[in-house]
Amino acid sequence: MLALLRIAKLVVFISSSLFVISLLPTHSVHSQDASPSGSNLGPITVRAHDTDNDAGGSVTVEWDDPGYEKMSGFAGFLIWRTNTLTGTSDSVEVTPFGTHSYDDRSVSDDSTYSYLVAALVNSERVMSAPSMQVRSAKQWFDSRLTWVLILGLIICGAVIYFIESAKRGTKLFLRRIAGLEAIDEAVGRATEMGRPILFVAGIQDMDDVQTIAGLTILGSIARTVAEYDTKINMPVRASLVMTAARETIKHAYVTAGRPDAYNDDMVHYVTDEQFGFVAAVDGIMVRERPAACFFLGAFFAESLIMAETGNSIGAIQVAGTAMPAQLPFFVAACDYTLIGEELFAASAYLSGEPRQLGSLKGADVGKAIAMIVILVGVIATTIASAWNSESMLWIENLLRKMFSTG
Amino acid sequence: MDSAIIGTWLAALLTLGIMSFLYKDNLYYKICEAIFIGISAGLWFITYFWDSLYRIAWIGVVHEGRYVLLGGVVLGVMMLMRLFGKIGWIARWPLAFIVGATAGLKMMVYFTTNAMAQIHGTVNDTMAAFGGSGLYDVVGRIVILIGTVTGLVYFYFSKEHKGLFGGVAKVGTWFLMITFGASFGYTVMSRMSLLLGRIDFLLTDWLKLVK
Amino acid sequence: MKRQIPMLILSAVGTLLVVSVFIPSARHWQEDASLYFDIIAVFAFFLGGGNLIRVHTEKVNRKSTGWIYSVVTLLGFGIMLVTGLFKIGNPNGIAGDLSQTGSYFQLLFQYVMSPLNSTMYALLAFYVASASYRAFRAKNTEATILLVAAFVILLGRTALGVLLTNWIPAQLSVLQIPNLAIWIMNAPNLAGQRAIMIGISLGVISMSLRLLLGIERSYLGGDN
Amino acid sequence: MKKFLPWIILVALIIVVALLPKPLEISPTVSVIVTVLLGLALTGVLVMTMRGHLIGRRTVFLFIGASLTLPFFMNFQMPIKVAPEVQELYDAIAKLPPGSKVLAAFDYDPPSAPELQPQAEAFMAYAFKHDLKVIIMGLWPQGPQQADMAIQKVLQQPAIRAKNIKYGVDYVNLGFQSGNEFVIQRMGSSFRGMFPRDIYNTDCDKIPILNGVDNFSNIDFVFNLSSGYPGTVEWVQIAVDRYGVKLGAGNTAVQAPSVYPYLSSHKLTGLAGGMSGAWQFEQATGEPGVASTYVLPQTFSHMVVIGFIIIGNVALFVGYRKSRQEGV
Repeated sequence: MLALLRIAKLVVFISSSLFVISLLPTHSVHSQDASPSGSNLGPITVRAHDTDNDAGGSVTVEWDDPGYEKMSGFAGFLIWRTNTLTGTSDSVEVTPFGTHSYDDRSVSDDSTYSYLVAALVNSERVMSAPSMQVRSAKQWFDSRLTWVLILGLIICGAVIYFIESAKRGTKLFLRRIAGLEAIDEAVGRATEMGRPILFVAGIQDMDDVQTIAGLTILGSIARTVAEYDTKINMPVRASLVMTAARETIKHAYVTAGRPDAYNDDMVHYVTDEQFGFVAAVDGIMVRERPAACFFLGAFFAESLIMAETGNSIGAIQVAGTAMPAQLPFFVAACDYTLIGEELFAASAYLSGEPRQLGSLKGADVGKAIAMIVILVGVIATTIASAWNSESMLWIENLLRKMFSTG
Repeated sequence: MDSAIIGTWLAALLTLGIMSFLYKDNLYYKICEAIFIGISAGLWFITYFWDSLYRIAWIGVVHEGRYVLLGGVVLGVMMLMRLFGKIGWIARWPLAFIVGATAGLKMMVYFTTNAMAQIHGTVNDTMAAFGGSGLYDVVGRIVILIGTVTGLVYFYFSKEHKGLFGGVAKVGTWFLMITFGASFGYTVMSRMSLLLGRIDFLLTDWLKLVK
Repeated sequence: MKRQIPMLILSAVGTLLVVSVFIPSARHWQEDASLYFDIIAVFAFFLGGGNLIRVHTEKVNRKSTGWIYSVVTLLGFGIMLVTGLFKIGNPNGIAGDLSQTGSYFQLLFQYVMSPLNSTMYALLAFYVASASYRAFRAKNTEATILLVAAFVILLGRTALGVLLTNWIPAQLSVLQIPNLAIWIMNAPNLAGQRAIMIGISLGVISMSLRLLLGIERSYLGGDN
Repeated sequence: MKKFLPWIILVALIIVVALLPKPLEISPTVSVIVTVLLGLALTGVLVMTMRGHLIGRRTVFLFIGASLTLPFFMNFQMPIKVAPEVQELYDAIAKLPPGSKVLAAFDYDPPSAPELQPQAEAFMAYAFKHDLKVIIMGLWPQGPQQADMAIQKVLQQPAIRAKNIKYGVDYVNLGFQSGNEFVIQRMGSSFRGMFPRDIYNTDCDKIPILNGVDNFSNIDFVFNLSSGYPGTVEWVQIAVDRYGVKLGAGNTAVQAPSVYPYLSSHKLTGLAGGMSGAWQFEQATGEPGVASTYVLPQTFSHMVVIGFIIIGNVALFVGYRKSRQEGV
């Protein structure tokens, strides 16, 4: 039965293909042996298959060029599609020089298709044989990301493992970070001098992780501020950050047992404009003369303008950002700088809570993996090229595959 | 008077006002700052209004029937509940949505484009180092290898920077210092051209002191 | 309850978006999430803009120091709102492009916003100079390394760098300052950048997990 | 009284500026004297710092301001040494016979204009004067506008006005096309496929300059002004590597180092990098423009910055030695 059905399908398919070919303008259709300018080029072979790792609705067509591209007057490849269920055909695309594959994104998962590719040479068309029938489908998993998933699971697993083990009371050692130890000192100094502290959580909105990192640190700082009864001034560049920062500070005041001392005006919106915000922050610095300035979040060119102004009023400055290009300016103009990863680790450090500290230990596992992979990769390559070792070559290729992200 | 002339004068006066801050905070700067804040906050609100609220939310939902966007509108309205004391706590829902989305999305983005790609780059570079290229390249790539690994050691939190490990971390900080110095030195000179543009505007377009 | 629901929303949204990376047909969730973000951000602006108006009107009402500047800010804000919302002076009327040439909105942008913006940006030239004077000093090993790297790159980008080391023979051209500068950019600088970037991404992962697992939640506020 | 001093100075300055002859130019002798004075002042700062008086930030600001402003009025020529890569760029363009078709890709936006606009102007002026036919396009949305600004400015020059440059015959602006490097790729087989109409919505078949232009083989030279992605790297990887065109580029200072490797491998025929590349290119093409007037201020300010760094370190070194001697 099944075989019969297949034969029937094949018949329908071949006849429809022939039908398509007959529809093409006859004067320009040539079979392979009648290629233009009398050259003896072989046939174009076409393969069509469902596009990998997509959400359906796309078929990939690939073909070999026996040499039409090198002929003078070559204008491209024409892709011709037949819907084998309905029998309708249409041209899909003319691809440019040097292209030998094409993703047809205008197909439906409910139909089957067959493709022809024609080389356009001097307004003549050299047709290929039709491809096998193909149907597009969606994939449930992007197989290119297999290694991303595996490595991701290992690192996340390590983080969660250390969080759990810290919860059970395993003691963890963490090295000191100078910038964090300075925070208490800075707040303390502001209290003594009776001056406010200034906090800037970067100039990005809540869709940047650095802003969120800045706010988590704000949580700890605000608690100290509440305990010491210092004033905090936080201008923000984005309204969402304003809302989030208010929640954070309010929570800190409640935790410190002084909810009455909290006031919404501690956080105020200025403007969304980058340099307008900077102009305002500079103004606040020279007029209110805060004793301590914190710049924790994502910063761009304004980093140095703010840090230098802060420096000129003699404030203790603690900065932290994951913007590599801005780090040098903070290092130059601030007393302490949290470099890259330290920004994200800071709130865990400050909280002192075992579970939070555990997560840092987990991230260290990731760093260890990175270092090991880099070293193993280099050693394997060296041996592979020096002694032609098959196994080392295998390791080298595996590593290349693991870390290529498509 | 020609509107362009008024415009040039206005622009020049504002330019001088901002520059006067270099001397010290003063009345002139404060006025410019106030104008800057007011105008720019208005400008951004208008841009958000037409681009997000009108074009995405209104056109998207009403004209294009993309009802999935209504979810965003609902969350947005919840945000406004902050204005009403009693049910203000509901504003935390959209906030939670945003923090969750940022954490989830950025975690994967950083993992693939930062971590994986940089490890891949380092392995690739250093692998190629032994592929028979000149001494210059080999040295460069070995330096990249040492720098990357020692730099990572510096960021290692759960081991004290003492003894051999501390020495390696020290080398790591040197590499970080080279990176910082390089970026700094790199930027210093290009910042000068920014100011040149402003001074040129003042001298040429406004004062007409320079041809 | 007031804390559990937000926590649940946060974890669910975050986890779904992590998963969506691996599932081709779920990738559009990411775009939807960022559109949601844009929409929420506009609504939030009503809070931010409201805050701006409130802070400054209060200053004016109380006649506190500098209240006159608050008047200027409010005026600027109002003018921009009116010209932008009603697209005053726009040759194509209300349907026209916001920054259409000739509209008041565009004029304000060109003659007020642009000069303010680029001048504030240009102040960097001054600050870069004063920071170099103070910070580029060989106080200790680290500072010396920073200084040397910065100086080589800086010289490599000026005519002086070329002049200083032109005498070095071609075989050793690597040591000429401009070439040295390129080498520093491409080798040790790149290594440092990579270490920083790998570190950052691991930091983001551990922080995101702390957020998704609900260990870190100070920004969600207290129970009231 | 002291409170009003800055205001008095300001008013005096305004009066002086109003009384100055316009345009103001100071003679070479005076220029040399001003330069020497500036140098002496810096030496003074050095001496002060060595004696332990750190100068304030305002003094540094004053030096930067002076070093950027005064040279605008100075009347002497800095010898401009054209770097080999800029010379290579000029030579490639100079070799083109009149009537050659040049594709100019403007891949930048206003923030990069200070560095790239002078290059754009010098290039357009040179092209118009030497009868090169220029086809403009952009992979960045604001690129074609920048091109238009450069052309409008260049067309004011009397020598070029006399040539009676016509749109559609001597140059055409195809506008922006989205798709980044895929645009270049697809232009490889058909320009019309990517740019069926020009920026004024005219059918490309009706534009004389585009007659017979259908892919890269009809183009004699590609000039790319780039400040990032997509830009010179993509043009090299596709237009040069796959279609073998000759490509020259102007880049921002920040972008330039990333394309240097292509110069040594001869995939890139010449490069002008940053502001210094801009004035060298102006010098080479004989089209002194904005960048050339920036030579002196830029060089002066660089010298002042380098001077301050040296002063800081000399002072530190002297102070260190002193404190050691006293300690012994």
